[in-house]
Amino acid sequence: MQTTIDSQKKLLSKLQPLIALFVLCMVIGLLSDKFFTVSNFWNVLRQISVNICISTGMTLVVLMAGIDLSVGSVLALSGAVTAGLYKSGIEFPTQNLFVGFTLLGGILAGIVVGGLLGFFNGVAITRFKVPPFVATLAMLTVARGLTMLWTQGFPISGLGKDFAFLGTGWFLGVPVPVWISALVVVLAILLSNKTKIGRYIYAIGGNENAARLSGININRVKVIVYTLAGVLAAVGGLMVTSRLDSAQPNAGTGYELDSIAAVVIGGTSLSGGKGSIGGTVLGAIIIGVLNNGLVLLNVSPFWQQVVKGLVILIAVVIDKANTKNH
Amino acid sequence: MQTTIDSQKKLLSKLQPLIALFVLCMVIGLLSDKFFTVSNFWNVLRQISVNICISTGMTLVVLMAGIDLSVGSVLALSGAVTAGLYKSGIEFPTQNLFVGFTLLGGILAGIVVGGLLGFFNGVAITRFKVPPFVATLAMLTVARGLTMLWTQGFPISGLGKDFAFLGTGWFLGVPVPVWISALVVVLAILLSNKTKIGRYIYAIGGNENAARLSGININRVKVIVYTLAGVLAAVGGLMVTSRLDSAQPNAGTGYELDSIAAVVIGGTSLSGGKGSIGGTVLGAIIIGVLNNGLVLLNVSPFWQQVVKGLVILIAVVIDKANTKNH
Amino acid sequence: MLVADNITKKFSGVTALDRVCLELHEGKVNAILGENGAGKSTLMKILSGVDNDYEGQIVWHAKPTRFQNTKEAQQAGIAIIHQELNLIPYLSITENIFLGQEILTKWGTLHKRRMRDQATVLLQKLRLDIDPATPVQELKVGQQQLVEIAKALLLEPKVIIMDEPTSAITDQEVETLFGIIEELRADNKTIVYISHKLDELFRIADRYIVLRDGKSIESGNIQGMTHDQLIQKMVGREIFIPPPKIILNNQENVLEINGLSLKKPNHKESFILSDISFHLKKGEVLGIFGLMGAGRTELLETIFGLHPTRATGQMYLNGEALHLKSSVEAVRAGLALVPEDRKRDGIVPGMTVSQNISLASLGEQVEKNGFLSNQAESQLAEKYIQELGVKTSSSQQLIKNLSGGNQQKVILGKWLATHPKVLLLDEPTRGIDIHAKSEIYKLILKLAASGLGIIMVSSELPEIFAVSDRVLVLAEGKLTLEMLTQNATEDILLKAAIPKVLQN
Amino acid sequence: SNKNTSETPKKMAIVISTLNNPWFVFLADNAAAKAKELGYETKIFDSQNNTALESDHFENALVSGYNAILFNPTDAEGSVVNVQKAKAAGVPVFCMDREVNSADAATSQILSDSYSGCVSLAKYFVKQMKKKGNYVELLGLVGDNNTWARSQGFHSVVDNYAGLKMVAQQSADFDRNKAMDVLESIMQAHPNIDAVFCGNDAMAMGAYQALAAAGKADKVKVFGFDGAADVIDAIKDGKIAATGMQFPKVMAQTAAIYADQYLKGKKDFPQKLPVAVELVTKENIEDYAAFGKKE
Ligand SMILES: Nc1ncnc2c1ncn2[C@@H]1O[C@H](COP(=O)(O)OP(=O)(O)OP(=O)(O)O)[C@@H](O)[C@H]1O
Ligand SMILES: Nc1ncnc2c1ncn2[C@@H]1O[C@H](COP(=O)(O)OP(=O)(O)OP(=O)(O)O)[C@@H](O)[C@H]1O
Ligand SMILES: [Mg+2]
Ligand SMILES: [Mg+2]
Repeated sequence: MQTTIDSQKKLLSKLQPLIALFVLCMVIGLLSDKFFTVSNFWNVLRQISVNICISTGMTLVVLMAGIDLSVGSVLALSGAVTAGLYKSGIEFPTQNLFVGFTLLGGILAGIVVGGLLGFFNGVAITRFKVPPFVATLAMLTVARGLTMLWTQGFPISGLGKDFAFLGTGWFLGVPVPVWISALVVVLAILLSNKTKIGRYIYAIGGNENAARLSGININRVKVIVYTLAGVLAAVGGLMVTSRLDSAQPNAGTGYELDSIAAVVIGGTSLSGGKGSIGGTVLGAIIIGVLNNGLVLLNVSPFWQQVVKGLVILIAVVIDKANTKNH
Repeated sequence: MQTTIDSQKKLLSKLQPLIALFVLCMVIGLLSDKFFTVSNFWNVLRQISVNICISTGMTLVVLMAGIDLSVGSVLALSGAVTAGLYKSGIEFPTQNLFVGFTLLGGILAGIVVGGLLGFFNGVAITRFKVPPFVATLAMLTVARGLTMLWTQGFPISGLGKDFAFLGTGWFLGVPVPVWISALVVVLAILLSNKTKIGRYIYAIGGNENAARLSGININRVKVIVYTLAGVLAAVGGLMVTSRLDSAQPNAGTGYELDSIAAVVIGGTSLSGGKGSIGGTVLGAIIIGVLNNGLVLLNVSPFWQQVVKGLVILIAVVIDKANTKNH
Repeated sequence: MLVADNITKKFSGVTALDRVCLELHEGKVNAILGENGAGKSTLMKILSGVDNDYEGQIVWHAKPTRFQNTKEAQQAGIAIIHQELNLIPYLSITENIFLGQEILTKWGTLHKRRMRDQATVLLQKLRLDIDPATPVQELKVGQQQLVEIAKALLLEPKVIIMDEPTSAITDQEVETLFGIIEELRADNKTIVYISHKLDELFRIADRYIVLRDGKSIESGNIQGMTHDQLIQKMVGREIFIPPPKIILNNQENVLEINGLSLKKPNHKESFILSDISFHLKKGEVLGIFGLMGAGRTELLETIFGLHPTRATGQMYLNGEALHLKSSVEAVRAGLALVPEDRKRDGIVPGMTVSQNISLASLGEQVEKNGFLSNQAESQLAEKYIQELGVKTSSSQQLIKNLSGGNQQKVILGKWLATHPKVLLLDEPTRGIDIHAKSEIYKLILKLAASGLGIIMVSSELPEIFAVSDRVLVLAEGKLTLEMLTQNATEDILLKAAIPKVLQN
Repeated sequence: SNKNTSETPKKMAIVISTLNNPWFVFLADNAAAKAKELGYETKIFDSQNNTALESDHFENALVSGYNAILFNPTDAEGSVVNVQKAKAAGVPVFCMDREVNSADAATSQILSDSYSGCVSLAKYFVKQMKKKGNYVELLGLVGDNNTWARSQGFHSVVDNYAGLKMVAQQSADFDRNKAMDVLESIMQAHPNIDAVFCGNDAMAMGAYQALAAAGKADKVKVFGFDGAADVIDAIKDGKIAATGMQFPKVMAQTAAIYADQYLKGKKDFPQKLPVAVELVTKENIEDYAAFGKKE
């Protein structure tokens, strides 16, 4: 009987963010009749798909007790690289060479760039022992600078219908970005729960020293995870670029905070080892619903910031209050 | 003899950021003959005084293994409150009451606002157990929203000569902001090295459990330190406002990252317990010199970010490489 | 089979191992003895590939070898159970056992069912009757220790190194462990066994190897050795064994506890401690004995004001009622607690010895006109370093560089500086060598003689007999016995400590 | 909702690139005020200079049934899809101040011509400088296309004069404080500058502040762009040489009136209605107030 109560409690504490979300939806739904509509449903999901993508990578990083501040800039650079290469290829004047890119080629190039930047983060953190906060802060600046250099400060626009499909198309009645982020989430859940590397991520976050002594190659896992975070930021970049039909040099500014907020509201501990992708998805949905609701309810933009900050605080306080005894 | 080597090593590792600074200065000095001039010396010091002020508070927070992301918004709100009250007082239409403020009154009000916001951070962290990252992230949003509400989005300008003295005046051949930040630094060094609370800050960062069991009132110390960080952000806000003769609603955006960078480059560990105010001052100087140098050398704005990110990275790598055996 | 050949290891100036040579005998239990800081753990870390930065060489089956990491050592067949627990708190028992050794399905995913089944078998072997899906953080220290052992056994190693495996487990669990060690020996496995408990060595070990100050001193068969001879070799000098206690005459009560109960955090109706009443006299050492999980730590913590919301009952200090709401108030009232887990709750590792000593009494002893006085602080530190005989190069040494016994003395010093009325000691000699132990006993007796009231929790009966005047026994959160130590025997205490369910 | 009227009041959304800058706050406030005056419910959306967020705002606005959108785009290219989406949903969009690069997506675009504005500003600059001297350019955010429209308009004139030498070109992110810092440092390297051209008025004030602190305010001419309150006062006092006056109020009100007319049945609007940027100097300052002509 003891155990039944225990496991009921545990279940309840897992449902916590779900309840918060439910309450939030009910409140907004009561105040606005536009909230519970099919079109608004897809609308909210489509809007959060970029954040979900980035936050999935961020969750893996945070589970390892790391942090990645560079996601926004990486998103911008990858999007710009894809857009630039797809639109105008690349020229090597000295070799008198011109290389054109297909859509797929451009997308791959963008993802490779995202992965590379993530890889550099990982190397700085593992080989050069730079704290993750600093390494990715430096990358935030560097990648933004590289984006400016690559675009010369101008957006790259007019990418065409094919490319726009990624961000604006529908497939089987569901928006394509929702498909993409759902796929990312499913893969990440598989990775974190069903594979060795997922297990190692939790182990490193739980007790890095113990993980090392168990013969886990900590550095390899870290580099892989930061690379993955870079790749997922790049996927987010693709979606943003495609949706706007334009790669903006200042895209993604401030995304790191949104995504860390999703991770934390979703119950993943910033000190690592505890949390889940599923929680983060809930966190991202809470933030998305909040943004959507504040608009539907016609809250003035200045008040929105105040309300948003307070709701995030309250969400975390409630979560703490209900789990502190575990 | 053993100990001599040891203490020499320790000294060397303390000098590390100093050496990095020296090299940086030499490189810039070689490339630009304007760098080593008296006027540029005061120029750099004056420009970093705001960051030094904020980073001093941030150092105390980080020494306790905390973090304060709200400094930039707190700076903006306090600056706006001072400017608004000093310029036009406050009206309570319902009571048919108008309260005017003297310069000193306005300044005090701004500092009180900063302290209050910091106090709320501390309370959220200690009483409601919200992780510092989240609590101060929420405050970052809330305080910015409040600033917008207070200013209605418009700068408050034309504050007059008296007020301008704080940011632009000279006293005994030294710019007033340099005096202010120097005073802040001296007081903070005293606090951290020579008082009980300073010792408690290090103890909490070093081992919070042990500190609690030793009878230290952890929550009180934390609330005091976050309040102090708010006060110092407000002092920074005064200097910025006075210097520009205007309180800008978007002042201080992104300052949290600059100030954490100064703290980390100065050798304070983000996991708490290790570091010093002196180190942070060096870190802030390194960043200031770098910003100054990039402009003196007229590096293109596109490249500046790349260079800045890389130099921060390198500074930390060098620091790590030389202290890893300690 | 495994030979250490002239191994030297330095830590930024400190020589931890100095040309150490030793040979492990196959199929034998090789005991390694030495005081705290003798270099036992350091040597084991080198043998098991944790540390690959050393001089000299390892010879493994007649081949010079240098393990680059733990994986290589594991593959060669060497497993280690570390002195410090190395488990991932949030992962389950199964997940911890298989960490780094996961079984995969043909799809490359984790084969959770097979791992669970194997873990169940291992747990049965260790007589640990717990669901293997339980997160490790919910286990008691002793149970965690057994999980560590299961983890090592999984590797089916040829050599198993056990670095103080019994420092935190109950006597029953020790018996289980010894059973397993005997099975392993019968299997021709080589065991390396490190412990400060000499009695255990005489029971289980075949050979002994003594390290002293980072040098290998001697090795041989344990048969024919006596207690005193071993101690002599370890310490290189005679050891003080505390004399029997003199009974104190009726002194006044310094502390009185009345009907103290403590609820479990989540279950409003069940109790960790129920209805405990006792008193402590001035100058008395009150021993509290019990098995692991009996609630002794919780009792000290409750007295120290750490569980104000869950505790009920009255407490009087020198006749005055106390309602402590936090450790802050407890310290102010004159209580002092030396915690069980030194590393987690005791020391501030990055601070110096002197700063650790002054930490609890800055306001009273060190602060002058609102500022800390360096002079007052170092005087205070020197005083207690001398008084307690702390072995440290200086008061400015970082405490993390001290051996466990000396760290413990520093913590004692920290509390003595507050001039407490009651001293609460939770397992004050856990993981401390026999020499340091005897010094701490001397200290406890001296402090009691000076009028301090002392409560000492211990799992070691000899310790209870050595220093306490009176003894309380706790079983499952209830007080089951109170008597003068001079009237007690091991049998009586043990019987009182074993929970009723087990007795029937 | 009001039960007495048969129709629920119509709603206009005002989507603004950023409220982090008083100029845009002014634009938004005026659009909202006019729309309210015409009997509409309004709501202001802050895109925070983020085209993706702007896209979210459009979707939310369409979902919540706004009848028209008064729009200040974040980016000429990146905002096109949003306008097209609204058009597809049958919601008219009226661009204010900044354009989107599409001939037919928006119902009408009421535009401030930054480029031409900077051309006339540059001509005045050349005249004031007597075709020679050293100047500094402070750019806005490097990733913002207004930054470049202004810079290019300026250089299209000034670069034709060999005597005018740009000794430094740095970004100050449209920010008053950064402009002050950057100019202070530039003056260390180039103590003898004659003019500073700034991409907006906040930077112009920051630049003036730096010059004043260095005691060079009367030797160096500062040029801004926008027509902000501070700068209008500063031109009166002779602290700043000139600015390009934009007319946010005119643009905002026109957009609201057009939208009202559209919803009442009028369908033909000029595709583009340029609102000229006027050069404001000491000579004509008396005709102007903050963000527009004197009323
Ligand atoms: N990481 C380290 N840095 C510096 N010194 C160290 C380090 N690890 C161990 N030492 C020092 O090396 C010496 C040997 O330590 P070791 O842990 O091997 O002793 P031990 O024999 O295992 O002691 P115990 O019985 O307390 O476990 C000690 O003086 C210790 O202080
Ligand atoms: N946080 C907790 N939540 C639930 N039960 C707990 C908690 N802490 C301790 N317990 C339980 O309370 C009982 C007493 O634990 P306690 O640590 O006080 O025992 P102990 O006698 O000091 O043993 P040890 O020698 O292991 O310290 C045990 O059954 C333990 O499992
Ligand atoms: Mg050891
Ligand atoms: Mg205990």
